[in-house]
Amino acid sequence: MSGHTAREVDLSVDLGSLELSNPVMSASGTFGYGDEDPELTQVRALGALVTKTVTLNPRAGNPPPRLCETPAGLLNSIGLQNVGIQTFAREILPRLQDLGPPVIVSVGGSTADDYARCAEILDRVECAALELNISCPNVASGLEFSRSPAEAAKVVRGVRRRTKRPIFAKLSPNVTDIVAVGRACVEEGADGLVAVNTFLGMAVDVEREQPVLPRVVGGLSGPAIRPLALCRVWELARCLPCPVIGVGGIVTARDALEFLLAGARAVQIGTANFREPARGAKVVAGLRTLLDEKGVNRLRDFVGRLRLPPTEVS
Amino acid sequence: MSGHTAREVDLSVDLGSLELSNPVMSASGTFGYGDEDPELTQVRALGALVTKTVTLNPRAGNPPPRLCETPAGLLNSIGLQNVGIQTFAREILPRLQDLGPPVIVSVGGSTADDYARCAEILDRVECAALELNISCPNVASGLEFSRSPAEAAKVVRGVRRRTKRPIFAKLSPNVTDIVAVGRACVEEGADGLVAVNTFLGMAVDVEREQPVLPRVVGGLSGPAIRPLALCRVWELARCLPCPVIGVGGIVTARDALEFLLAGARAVQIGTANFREPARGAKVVAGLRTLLDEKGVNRLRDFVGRLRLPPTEVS
Amino acid sequence: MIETGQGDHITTCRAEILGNRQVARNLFRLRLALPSDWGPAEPGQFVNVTPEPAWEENVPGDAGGSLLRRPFSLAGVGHEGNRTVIEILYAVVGKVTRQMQRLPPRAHLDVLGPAGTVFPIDPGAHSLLVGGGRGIAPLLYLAAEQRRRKLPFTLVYGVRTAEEWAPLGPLARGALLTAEDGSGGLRGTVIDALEQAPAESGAAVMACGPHGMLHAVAKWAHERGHTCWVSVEEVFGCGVALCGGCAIPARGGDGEYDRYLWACRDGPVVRSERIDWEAWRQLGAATPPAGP
Amino acid sequence: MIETGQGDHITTCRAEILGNRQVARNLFRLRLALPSDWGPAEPGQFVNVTPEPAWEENVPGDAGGSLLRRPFSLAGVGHEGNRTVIEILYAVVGKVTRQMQRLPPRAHLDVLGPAGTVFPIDPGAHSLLVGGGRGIAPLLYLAAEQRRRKLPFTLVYGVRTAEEWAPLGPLARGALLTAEDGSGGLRGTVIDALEQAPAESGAAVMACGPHGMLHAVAKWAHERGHTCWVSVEEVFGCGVALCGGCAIPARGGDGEYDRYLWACRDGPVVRSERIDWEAWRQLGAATPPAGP
Ligand SMILES: Cc1cc2nc3c(=O)[nH]c(=O)nc-3n(C[C@H](O)[C@H](O)[C@H](O)COP(=O)(O)OP(=O)(O)OC[C@H]3O[C@@H](n4cnc5c(N)ncnc54)[C@H](O)[C@@H]3O)c2cc1C
Ligand SMILES: Cc1cc2nc3c(=O)[nH]c(=O)nc-3n(C[C@H](O)[C@H](O)[C@H](O)COP(=O)(O)OP(=O)(O)OC[C@H]3O[C@@H](n4cnc5c(N)ncnc54)[C@H](O)[C@@H]3O)c2cc1C
Ligand SMILES: Cc1cc2nc3c(=O)[nH]c(=O)nc-3n(C[C@H](O)[C@H](O)[C@H](O)COP(=O)(O)O)c2cc1C
Ligand SMILES: Cc1cc2nc3c(=O)[nH]c(=O)nc-3n(C[C@H](O)[C@H](O)[C@H](O)COP(=O)(O)O)c2cc1C
Ligand code: FES
Ligand code: FES
Repeated sequence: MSGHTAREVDLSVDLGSLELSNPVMSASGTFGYGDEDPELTQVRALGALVTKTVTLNPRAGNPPPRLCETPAGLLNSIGLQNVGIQTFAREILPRLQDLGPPVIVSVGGSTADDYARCAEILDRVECAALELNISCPNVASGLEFSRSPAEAAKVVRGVRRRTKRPIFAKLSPNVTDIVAVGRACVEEGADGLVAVNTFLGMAVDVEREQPVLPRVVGGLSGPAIRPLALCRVWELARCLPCPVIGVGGIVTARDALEFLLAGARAVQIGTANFREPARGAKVVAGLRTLLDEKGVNRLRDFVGRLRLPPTEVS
Repeated sequence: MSGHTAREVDLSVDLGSLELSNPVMSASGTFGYGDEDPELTQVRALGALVTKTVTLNPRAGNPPPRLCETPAGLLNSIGLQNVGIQTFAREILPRLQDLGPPVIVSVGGSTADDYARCAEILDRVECAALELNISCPNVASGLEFSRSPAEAAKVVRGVRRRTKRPIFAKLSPNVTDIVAVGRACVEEGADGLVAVNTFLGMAVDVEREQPVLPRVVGGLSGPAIRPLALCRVWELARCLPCPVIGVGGIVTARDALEFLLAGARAVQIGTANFREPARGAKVVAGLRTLLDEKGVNRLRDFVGRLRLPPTEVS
Repeated sequence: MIETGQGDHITTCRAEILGNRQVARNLFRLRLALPSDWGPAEPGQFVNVTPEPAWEENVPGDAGGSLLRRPFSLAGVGHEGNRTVIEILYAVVGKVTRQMQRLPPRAHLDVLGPAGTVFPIDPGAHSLLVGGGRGIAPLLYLAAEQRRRKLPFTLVYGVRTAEEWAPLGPLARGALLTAEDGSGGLRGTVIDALEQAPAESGAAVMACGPHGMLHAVAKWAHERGHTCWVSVEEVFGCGVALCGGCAIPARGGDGEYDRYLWACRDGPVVRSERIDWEAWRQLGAATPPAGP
Repeated sequence: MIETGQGDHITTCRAEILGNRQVARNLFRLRLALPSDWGPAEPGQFVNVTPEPAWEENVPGDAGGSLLRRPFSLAGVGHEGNRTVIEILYAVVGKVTRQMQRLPPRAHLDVLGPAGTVFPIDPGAHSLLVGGGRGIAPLLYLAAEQRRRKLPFTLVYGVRTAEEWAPLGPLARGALLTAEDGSGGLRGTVIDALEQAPAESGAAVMACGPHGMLHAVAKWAHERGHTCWVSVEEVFGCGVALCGGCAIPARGGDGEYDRYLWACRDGPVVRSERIDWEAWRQLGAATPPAGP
């Protein structure tokens, strides 16, 4: 490993019209709204901050227990507990602007119209972009939008009409053909895709003979899903022209490089924050070192440069 | 834990017309053909033996590397290397009959007709049942059968016409609606469903900047996928009347109980065999102990007895 | 009465294990050395720990044996030389506590904290400190602190059987000990002991223990018009309000959003009236079985 | 010449670590105690090990730090008292070898083996035993065995730089040592050394090392009409022919099914003619980088 600090590497990337100083973001729902203990989380080091998902009306979230650790993974059933878009836009969002990184607001909803109305409200305040969470497995109808291209398209279309801000659609991996859903989003004007949200999973309490989570199923995240997430990102990046933001099980800078090589323009850190709230900052630092060691001066030149085998032998 | 050995627990289960002395099987492709070192694998203790997938013609399999360990998981790209059904039926299958457990032959193919022809050949020899691998991610068109109900139905229909033996269709989890695929299989006469095969995944060699697997994507197995597999099994068992055989990440008897509680009539042990070739036998022993501790005398009374929360709060 | 507040200097750091000994049936005391400027910490707060090696850059795909940290109440905080020394008392119930049990002196543990709310200290009241099973941990710290500040209190400590009692040292004096099976102390539960507490005590009740016990103590205090604070447990994801995993059914909030408290941020120490005990019980409160 | 065969008594068992010391730059020697009836093992065979605790029943969801075992060639087998003692030489290259490096004496390692094919021993030939880097391991066992049986051989041992040489003990005598950078022994590769081997030697060549070296040795032997056996590596899933993960491109099979050898069952020791060296190289043979 080279001894000198590698400040020179240009980590900036662009996601359509949105320029980031580096490609590392927080993943929605794993970093509070973004302003929890900025010193502990070192939020300032991030390329962008993604808020937890905000919905039109406040939501209580799901009953506990909401979490269950599984091998190298975490099953969650949070259920989008949040203060609602009004309170968020008025009280929380302004605070986030002072943290440093551009703020991407994650928006959720039960109908396409919910999303559109949130977009309208956000259009009147300051924020860098919208991430459309059409893939939450933990709320009624949360997944539906992202499980059919037509439904996904409807959400994006509604939002596109109400805002000029960049829109990123966050996709569910629980589908037969993620590219079809992604394509539908892009055709309706999404500026980029975020892949992936959590995988539908379940755990059983063998002593009590009941599901661990009261809603029975939850969403699996963490290193366990990394190979699965990476595969979805590669498929999307290969088939669609828009920026793809990779998320799923990323812990180290090396993990992030896997996604960047596979074509992700940026990455998000989720579950890893729970063990180390400053994980994102460490990944940024690690990227500098690793790219410098590789002799890469600009991350832009590196994205997607995975060499495929000469012939895919069947 | 109770001190006495718990021999009395009746572990027998039935899968339609096929009776098993216990619910633990080897998972296809993770136990050789079944006769590798019977002393090391303790194959005799198993409720049934599932062979590696056999195809109409011999197959060389995929180029190496074929494996990559991931967090709590294993990515594989074996590609159904096998001797072909003729050699298998003539030279290998007879040997397997002497091992003890009923032999379930896993059959793969590139067309629906391939499966039917294999079934025809197997109908003339001794075996307990057929498992239709319509869900292998590692061969061209391997997944296709299990990604659409219509294609899956076609395979099952063809096989059903050629054999009276029990047929189990092994499903892919890489779909939006696994129940729809399962239902299609059952409607065409499948006697049971096996869930799940591996999840599509990928790994990148960051040093070489190329995919670890020459075919780029592979199938993820092991404890990492357990919560995901369990969820699919629960969905199938809840929605369909036929026996479901659970597979995915099972290591201990406790893991097996999760699947049995969720409605699986039997379970298969795959990747865990690689660390401990006698894992299946240990799971059988562990089931006896755990069920005895619970005061369960007959496994049949236990299957599917998961208590659901009174109201599913959204 | 001083309101509970949140410690405001949470860090992650590598602690050295000074000692790790069994002190009662399935109860272990871990002593950890931290930098001198760690904290400040107060009774009621917790640390969130992991025995896993740090996630190094360049470790291919290493997820370690446990993904998440595990929370433990501070059972004591002191200073030795130029180091802060903290103590936790833990029961072995699962994966990580089993790992912890095997850690020898000089090994390391990664510590995030101090985090969470604190037990309020009312200098005017003779408080009742009530610990059940391993729930005694934070009350040992609180009692030691009250003792140091010469504030009156009575410690009530209940277990199922006498072998489970952690040694109380100087705090044993005047403490009311109960064992459910009558194998020592009073036969019965902490509620039976509370009936025997000094007449002047009780204006403030501080409790930690299994869900059923907490609920009973809260009811007991409520019926007598005492203020009751409880230290609660749920499965934690992060311990620092990032994940929303530690929800506890709440009462008395104003609106939909307030149906749950977050045990790591609004707690672990909360006023008993804030908790919807019945809803929580029905969900099967997460307090793990006290046995291994 | 005796054909390679498969050891037929493979077991899994818990071995006690007798010693675990660094013997050269990034090379460690691990000595393990096993039951006296373990094996029998022969030169060329390997063990497949995991430092993880046993998967106990009742451990909720514990997958351990590494899922799979890792294969290592036997570098020596002996008996001490009523125990079998085996030796492996390992380089630290990733997750499990890093864990292994930290194991103290008396700790345990789970050992599956002995498995795989053996180096054939031709009593009539003066054999050349060629090891590159950590590939020396199985040849140390073979050389010791040949020495014990008083069969003539020449040991050739190449490294990149002199600090990487494992001590050879009594086997050093007559050995041809090369360091690529000229920091000791001959400057150059094992091929340069082979040119200096005794004239009567070579009827049988046994080699283990990185892919490029093996290929070069195989070519060298082939050009001279010598029989060449190589010990090969691929990523292993099981080590005992259950998974089909250890495929190596083969030549000379009869039909589609024979396009790959299984390194764990058909190897690790195979005749060099059986390998399709070029196909394997293009796939980027799995031999891990020798450095850490
Ligand atoms: C604020 C707080 C303070 C705590 N203080 C102490 C203490 O001082 N001493 C002590 O022994 N224990 C304490 N606990 C409980 C302790 O965190 C759990 O026992 C520990 O997390 C179990 O980890 P494990 O890996 O050994 O068990 P696991 O294998 O994770 O689980 C074993 C059992 O414990 C339950 N469990 C897991 N995590 C938690 C959790 N965070 N809270 C409650 N139940 C859980 C599981 O549902 C399961 O039933 C505290 C918990 C909280 C939330
Ligand atoms: C039959 C056989 C005998 C061997 N004998 C020895 C020996 O005597 N001494 C020794 O130091 N090493 C030996 N090896 C190699 C040894 O198995 C690997 O170095 C070890 O598995 C790496 O484990 P890890 O967890 O530290 O690395 P990982 O984190 O798993 O991987 C690190 C690197 O090693 C590669 N790798 C992983 N597993 C294998 C494997 N099974 N074979 C080849 N490359 C692998 C990976 O692709 C990666 O590049 C042998 C391998 C085989 C197949
Ligand atoms: C506790 C928790 C809460 C989450 N909440 C949200 C959310 O509110 N909105 C959203 O889009 N994704 C949410 N996610 C999904 C993550 O943003 C991310 O897509 C997923 O966890 C995979 O990344 P990871 O493996 O790095 O965690 C949540 C994940 C977790 C673990
Ligand atoms: C190396 C390997 C080879 C496999 N080969 C087959 C196969 O030939 N046919 C098949 O139906 N499934 C195959 N599988 C899938 C397993 O049977 C099983 O469905 C999957 O691995 C999940 O179970 P596990 O997590 O217990 O391994 C294979 C899995 C692995 C890891
Ligand atoms: S544990 Fe994460 S918010 Fe409380
Ligand atoms: S390693 Fe599993 S077959 Fe060779």
